[in-house]
Amino acid sequence: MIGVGKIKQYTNVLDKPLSKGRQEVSLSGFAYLFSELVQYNQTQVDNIGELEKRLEDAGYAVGVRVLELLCHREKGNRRETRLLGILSFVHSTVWKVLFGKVADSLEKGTEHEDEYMISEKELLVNRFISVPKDMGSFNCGAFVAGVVRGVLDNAGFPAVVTAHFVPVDGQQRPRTTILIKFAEEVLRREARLG
Amino acid sequence: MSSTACFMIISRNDIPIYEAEVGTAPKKEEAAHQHQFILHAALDVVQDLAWTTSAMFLKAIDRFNDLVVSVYVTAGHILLIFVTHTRLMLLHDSRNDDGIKSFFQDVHELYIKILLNPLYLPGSRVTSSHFDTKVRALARKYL
Amino acid sequence: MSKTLTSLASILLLSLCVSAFDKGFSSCNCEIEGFFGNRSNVEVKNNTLDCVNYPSVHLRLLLSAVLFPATATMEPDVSIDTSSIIRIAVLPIGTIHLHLFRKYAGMLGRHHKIELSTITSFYTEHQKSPFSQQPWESGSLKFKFIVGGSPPSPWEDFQSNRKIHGVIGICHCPSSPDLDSVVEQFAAACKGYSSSLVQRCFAFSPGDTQLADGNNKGNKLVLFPPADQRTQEIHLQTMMQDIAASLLMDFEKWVLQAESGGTILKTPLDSQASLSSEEVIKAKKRRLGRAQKTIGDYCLLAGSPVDANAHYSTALELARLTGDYFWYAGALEGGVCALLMDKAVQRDPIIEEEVKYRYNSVILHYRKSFIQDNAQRVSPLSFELEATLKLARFLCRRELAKEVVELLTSAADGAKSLIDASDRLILYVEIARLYGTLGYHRKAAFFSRQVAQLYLQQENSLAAISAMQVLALTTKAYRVQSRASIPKNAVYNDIGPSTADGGKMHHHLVVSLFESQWSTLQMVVLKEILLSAVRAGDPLAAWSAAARLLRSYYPLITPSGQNGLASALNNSAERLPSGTHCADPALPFVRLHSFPLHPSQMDIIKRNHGREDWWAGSAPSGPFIYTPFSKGDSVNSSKQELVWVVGEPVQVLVELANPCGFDLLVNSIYLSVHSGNFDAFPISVTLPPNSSKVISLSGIPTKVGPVNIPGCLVHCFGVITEHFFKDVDNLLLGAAQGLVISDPFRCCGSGKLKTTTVPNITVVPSLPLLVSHIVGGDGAVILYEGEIRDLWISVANAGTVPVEQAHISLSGKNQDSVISIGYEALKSALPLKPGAEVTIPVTLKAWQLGLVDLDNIASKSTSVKATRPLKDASSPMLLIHYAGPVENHGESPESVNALPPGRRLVTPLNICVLQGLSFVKARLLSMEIPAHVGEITENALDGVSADNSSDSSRHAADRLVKIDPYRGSWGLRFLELELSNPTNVVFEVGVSVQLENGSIEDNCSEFDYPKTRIDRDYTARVLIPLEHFKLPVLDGSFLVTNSRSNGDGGKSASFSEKNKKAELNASIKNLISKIKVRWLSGRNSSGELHIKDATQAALQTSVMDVLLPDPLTFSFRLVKDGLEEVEKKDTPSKGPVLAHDMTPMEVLVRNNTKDSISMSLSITCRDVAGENCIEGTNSAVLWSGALSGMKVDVPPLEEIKHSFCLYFLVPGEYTLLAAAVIDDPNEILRARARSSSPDEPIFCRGPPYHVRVDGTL
Amino acid sequence: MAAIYSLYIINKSGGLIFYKDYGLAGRMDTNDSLRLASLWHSMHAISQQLSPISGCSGIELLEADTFDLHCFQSLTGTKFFVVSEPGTQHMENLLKHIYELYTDYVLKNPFYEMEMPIRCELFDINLSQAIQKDRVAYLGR
Amino acid sequence: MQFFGSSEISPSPPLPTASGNNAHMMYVFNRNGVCLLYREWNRPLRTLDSNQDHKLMFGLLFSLKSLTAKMDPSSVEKGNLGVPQLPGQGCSFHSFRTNTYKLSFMESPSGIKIILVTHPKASDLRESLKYIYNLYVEYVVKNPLYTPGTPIKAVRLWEFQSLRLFEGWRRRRTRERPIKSKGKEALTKLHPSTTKLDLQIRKAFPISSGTEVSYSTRLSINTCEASDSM
Repeated sequence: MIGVGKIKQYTNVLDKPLSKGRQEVSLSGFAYLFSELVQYNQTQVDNIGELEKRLEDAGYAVGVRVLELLCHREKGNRRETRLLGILSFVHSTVWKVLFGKVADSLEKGTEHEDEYMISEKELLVNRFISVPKDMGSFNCGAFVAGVVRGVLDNAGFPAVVTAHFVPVDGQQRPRTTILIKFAEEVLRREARLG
Repeated sequence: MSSTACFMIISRNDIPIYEAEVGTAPKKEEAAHQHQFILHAALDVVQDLAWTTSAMFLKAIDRFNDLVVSVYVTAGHILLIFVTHTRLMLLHDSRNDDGIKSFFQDVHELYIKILLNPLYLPGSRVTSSHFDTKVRALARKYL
Repeated sequence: MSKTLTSLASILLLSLCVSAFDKGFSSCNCEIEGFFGNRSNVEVKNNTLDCVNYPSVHLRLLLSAVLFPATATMEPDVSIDTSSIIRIAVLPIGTIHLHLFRKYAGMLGRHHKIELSTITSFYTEHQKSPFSQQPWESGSLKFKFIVGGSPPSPWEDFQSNRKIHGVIGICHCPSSPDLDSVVEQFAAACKGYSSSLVQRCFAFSPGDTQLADGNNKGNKLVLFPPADQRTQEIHLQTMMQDIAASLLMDFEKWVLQAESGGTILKTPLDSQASLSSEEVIKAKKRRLGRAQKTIGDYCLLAGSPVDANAHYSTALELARLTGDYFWYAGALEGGVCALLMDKAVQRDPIIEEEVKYRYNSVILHYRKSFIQDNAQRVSPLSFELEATLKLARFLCRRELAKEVVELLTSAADGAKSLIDASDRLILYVEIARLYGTLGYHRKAAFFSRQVAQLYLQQENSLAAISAMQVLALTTKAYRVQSRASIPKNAVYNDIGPSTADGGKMHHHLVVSLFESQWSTLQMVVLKEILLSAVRAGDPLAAWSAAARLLRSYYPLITPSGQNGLASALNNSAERLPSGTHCADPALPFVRLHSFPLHPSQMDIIKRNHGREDWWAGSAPSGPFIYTPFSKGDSVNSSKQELVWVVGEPVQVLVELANPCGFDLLVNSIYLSVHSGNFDAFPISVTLPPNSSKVISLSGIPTKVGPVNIPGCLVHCFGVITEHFFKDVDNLLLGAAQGLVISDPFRCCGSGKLKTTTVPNITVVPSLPLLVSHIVGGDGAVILYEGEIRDLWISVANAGTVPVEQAHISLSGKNQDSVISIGYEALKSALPLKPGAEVTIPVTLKAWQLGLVDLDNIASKSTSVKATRPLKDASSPMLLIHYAGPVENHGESPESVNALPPGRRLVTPLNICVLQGLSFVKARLLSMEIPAHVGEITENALDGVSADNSSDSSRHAADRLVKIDPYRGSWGLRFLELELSNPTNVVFEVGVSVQLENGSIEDNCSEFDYPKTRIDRDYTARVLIPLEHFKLPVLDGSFLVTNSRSNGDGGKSASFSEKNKKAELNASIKNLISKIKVRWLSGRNSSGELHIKDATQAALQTSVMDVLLPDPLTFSFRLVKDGLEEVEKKDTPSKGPVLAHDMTPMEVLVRNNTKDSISMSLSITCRDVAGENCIEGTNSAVLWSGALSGMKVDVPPLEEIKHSFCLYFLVPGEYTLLAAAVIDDPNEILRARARSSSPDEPIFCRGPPYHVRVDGTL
Repeated sequence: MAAIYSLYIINKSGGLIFYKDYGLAGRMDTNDSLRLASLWHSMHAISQQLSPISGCSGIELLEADTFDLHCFQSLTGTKFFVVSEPGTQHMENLLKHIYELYTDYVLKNPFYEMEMPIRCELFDINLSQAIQKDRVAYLGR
Repeated sequence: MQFFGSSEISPSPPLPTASGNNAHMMYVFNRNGVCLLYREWNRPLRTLDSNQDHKLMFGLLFSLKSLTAKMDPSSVEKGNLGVPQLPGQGCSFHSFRTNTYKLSFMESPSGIKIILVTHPKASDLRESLKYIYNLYVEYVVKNPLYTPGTPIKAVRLWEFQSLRLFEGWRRRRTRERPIKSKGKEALTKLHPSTTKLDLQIRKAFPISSGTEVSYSTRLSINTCEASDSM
């Protein structure tokens, strides 16, 4: 995930440098943390919808911060004002920083104009998670979806972002697809900006 | 000579989350209010302008009488807005532009640090006193 | 004169605005449009935002109500085609009511455009028209009705459209009967308008006489005979067409003479100084150009753009030549207008570019024409600005926002160099409107506020009113709008946490969270509103502003400031009629605390037609079961149902908070229920500073149906306001998310409370209501352990409906302590009429106190009498489910199909169990009462018979101490129970044993032993003989013998051990179950003692001895010779044994087992000292026959005798003992003797027999 | 002929939380496997008590006539044991590997309740792969 | 059930393969779980008293047997778990290993269980177990004095032999000790009935001195049929 701070103790957050520390955290450390996150939220809800919502919110908070940080760090203080720009930002920059790799694919929805899909063969958060049958189509990728939504929403592209399992023929594991459905105002603005 | 300047950080939903009168001029209540009103009005212009460029720093996007509004729109559409007197601008126009710009950039960094604080709820007021002092220091440095 | 008129008009317009406020914006909009018909406004209305139209209203207000010296150069809502609009003043004539005037003027307003084609009939061409290319079919004349008229502007020559070309008087005949005076007045009014070419006075609804003489009043007076709307419309239209036509003709005249005549046109801009020579020359030079321009203007007015264009172009030429920039610009403007009129049909980009280009030069030239010397007096600046505004309005579209903004910004820059305050005002208003049109609400609000501030610079109530209203327009942009301006549904539904972005609230939804917004601005705006409202003398507005300020920003206001606001509230309330409602709540903050549940006496339970036992499964507190992962909304699951009953008062707890620094007196607060089936009881509260209080609001549901409680109605600060719970919930939510500065309840030190949602409440028709009390002593029933007591519970129907169903059940702990309930008592009483009462008998049996609560009860037992005993949870509860009639007659019909619910009455039988007779320990005593030789045998023998023939002769005593028929001695085993009596009453303990043989024939053959009395604080022992339980025969059936006799069978042995144990336990159990220890206390209370386990422990060890007879029993007897023995039978006298006499005796050995036993028998005799007197040195007894080691075999269940003789030397007491060693005993014996090792011999010993030997002397 | 007959995982209190059968002959029903598991648990404990030397951690390998039983106990007391063909090699590694899989796909799975039967798709998949690999290795020998 | 009555067996000692072979304890149980013999050579850790210990050990073997019988993958149908099986019935096991010791186990058809607890590194000890069993048959079963099902007290010889077995190993681990010839005479004094197989044993083991003390057992004439009692 986001690089953890230097070992050196600072009296104050504001003194820490924002330099792109390439620190990485251990995967299993994260996995356990995430697992706890999910379990905690599980205790707070009484249906899957809420659980997804909570995970998404958790992700959203990450998204907000990641956006600001990365635009400052990676993009040299340029904002993304265009749809494709922000999408590729999510697909490449954000993914790279969060998951150490660029997302597998970024596609445009075929039937709907306002739908885009980021697909990942094995989402990092889902690597160790197998969802029990009785939870149906629940996908912990909701967290990542939340991150994406956080980034998009704060960059001024409000969208509904959901994570889905999409079975791939020839593999027994479905891949996770993050479906982004932009609000119409975004499309209108795109049209205006030409 | 005295300069009046009002600096604010406006959250995405147009709520000020930080405000500071960083002018050297003696503080006057209604003057401050006036500044804020101007800034509030300027938001309209910004929200259109912000989408025409990908640059963060938009200089002198609006003015009322002799007050000029400069804006720095972060990626998260947090506005760092800023009102100064033209007079001051006129005096040293050449380098003060980038003075303001670098001021904005530094404050932006500070803001990001604030944002990264997990205990800070994005979109809520910035109450950190360190932040305040640092911002004022920057203001003295650049403006 | 004109002054009064205009002020009148202003009032009228004011009323217009105000009315516009209460109506929705759009409605008032069209009204206004209709009123001052001008097209630009219509466009505005169409493309956005109500906010913009208001300034126009104001403007009129401002201009017509001459608040400023009428030196305004600039004009409101000017647009490019303003210069093609003919102005007509509309004046009220005579006395006319405002709204009538308004109505008539409105009718006029619809005719702001007259097609040229329609006026041909009225148009007569006197001479060659100067308007050669007049488009008769396409063209039109446009009018603008200036209500109340306006003073002549100094710039009339420059822009002819500023002239007022016509005057229309409006008079209402009934209110001004004298037409002559009307005519005079009209004439007088018209004097003010020298430039007017046409004057008409419309007199509406004249009487017949007036009609009669009206017609000869000349053509100026037009009478509108009363008719329906349409005809009047038509009449008016024709009138207007007539006016148009005559105007057109007048224009022609004017143009013709203007071409010929040589008047010098001047503007205030030209030096007013006496014409110096070069001035004159210059003027002369410029004259032609200016004339051309003016003619062009007239052409525009006459609606022929082409002519206008021609004239303008020449004018342009001339003006450029003469360097007359001002007029050049003017002509240019006119040209653009003409261009647009020509091609206005479609606005294509080319034209737009053209217009932009030309107007820029217009602006440029206006600026050029700035003359220094008279700058302080007049300046073309206002025209420049006007031009800018015109262009801006022309371009005003979202796409072109950037340019428009630039234009407006530059215009705004111009403001401060404007000389005339009213000009600045107009400028700002226009800018605001344009920004509004652009969708820049905040900009609009900003400039509106500028306007308001300009107003506020006047110490003038009218100005204040205008200011207030302008500010009211800005409130939306600043998000401080009053509730009144929000559509109701928004107030109800939209407010609510929407977790759209990361669980945060959408701010625009949360109206109540002002401080989460830009508080500085909002406070300023509200303060200004308050100020202006106070000045304008609008108490309600003032109150609401103060309320909003106080409620939303108390944390930001100093205590003194808060007090100031409070007094402001009170002051303005004084000037309001009592009972005024205001949409904006002030203090206190009201939040829903909780809905107290029904007291357990009146629980309500749904019942459905299907199940007869609807009470089943409706436990007092059933666990809430939900499927953890069911996709679906959890909303309804969280919202609980609540059922109220008609006519039964209910309570709702709400919490009030007063975070401010002053004492808050809430005159009255009560629930606001919009569904009118509930009447709430108001109460009044006072909240000290910074305090919160939980109060209970009560009320009575009156009609069946759902009840919806959105909030409370509060009468505070002299005004009634409605406080919605939702608002506060949002506020708290915001506080939780750090969006709001402070949580009013928290800062009042009230605890954090999860927001309780208002449950959806349904009111059901009145139900029966049972109340119960325990007959005699409502307190706890005090019982001793195991005590059995009857008590009566009386149940009364306090409701208004009879009880038709009822069912009693138990719940809670120790249910078994209730032995019986008199169901039938209740059943028989059904249906229980209202007011009827029935008593139900209940039999209780106190349970045993556990060791844990034993001591604390003991500690309490002293205080139990004094204080009401605590009803501990250990006592059971009586649940009475009951219900009224199935169909409720008389109630509202729609609730007939729904079955009225039943109810549950919970009657806790709070039983207080005192430690009663306590059981200390039980142990087994075995004693042997020696028998006398010879004496026992007979009754021993018929003791045998006595056993199975129960004759009445023998009394209980010796039945109790029963003699074993086969053993001579009275060998007894007693179970000794040691009981202590810690209480302070006397107990009597009686033991009763029931015999199994009795229980075979008649189950109740049990006899009890004399009662033992145990005094207080004493302990006593009770003996229970166990002899009765002996089995007659010792056989293997009882003892489980391990068949395989190999000693090393490890496991198998253990197995047999195991179920031997089981056997034993079983037998003990049924033994114990036969023993009952009952006690009887002084206070006619009786109970039973619980001794089972204790006795079991006691008997565990020696159960075999208790249950099984010995394998061998011995007994001695004297033998005489046969006959004596016979006669001895009937005289049962104990023949004394004499010393020095040979006494023949015999020992009887009986085999109690089922197989023969071979043994070696031996007999000894002891004296009192226990010395063996047969063997030994000084043997006091001589004997004949074998006494020891004789081998005998005893067949099963038989007895053998062995006779011998004794010769006692010394008289005294002797004891005979028989013993036997059993050779190779079988399993049974071994088991019986509990001999572990197989080979050790089994020794059987008989009981001692006493022999008294009398001396012979 | 497969090298591995079956795999058991027992939680620290002796409850069977995972059982998989690879062998062909002799299916066994759940009750039996449960009982076997708890039996093994106690045997394991007893074997520690019987150790002549301190520091005994229970049975590692049980050599029966027709099979070998390799057992691995994690520090938390979870026991993994495979029943394999007699003389099958490197079962310890296999067990260690399975233990890894367990920590990865079971313990990190938020929907897994500790000490409860393991129903994790991913675990099954990876496990079968591991077993497969092992088998291949076995056949290769 | 088959008899091990024949005295014609010629038990040959197994050549102990694994060096570093170290015996801790030896148990012999009969089918009823009576510990006929318990010897220990090296047992620093003793948690329970001996009785408990035997019980535990027997229980362990008992249930392990049923476990293995149940788990046996080769046989299709298996008896119910926990029902006691006849000796030799069902799949049994011959050893298990912990990190601290190795337990080798054999059960005779007559239900005699011989348990050897050795160093975990010890190799397959099935042969030695069988040998011990033979010794048991020879010198215990055939010992007239011995009443079956009772702990083996009298029969020094056999025990001594089996002891020797491990002594031998131990010695092999250290250094060979020279054989005292004194043992021979001792043996020749023996009762004729025992000499024969004793010679066998002599063949089997070099016997050191101080052992013939154990031969002061007076033999009584009456026979005991040990073999059918089990």
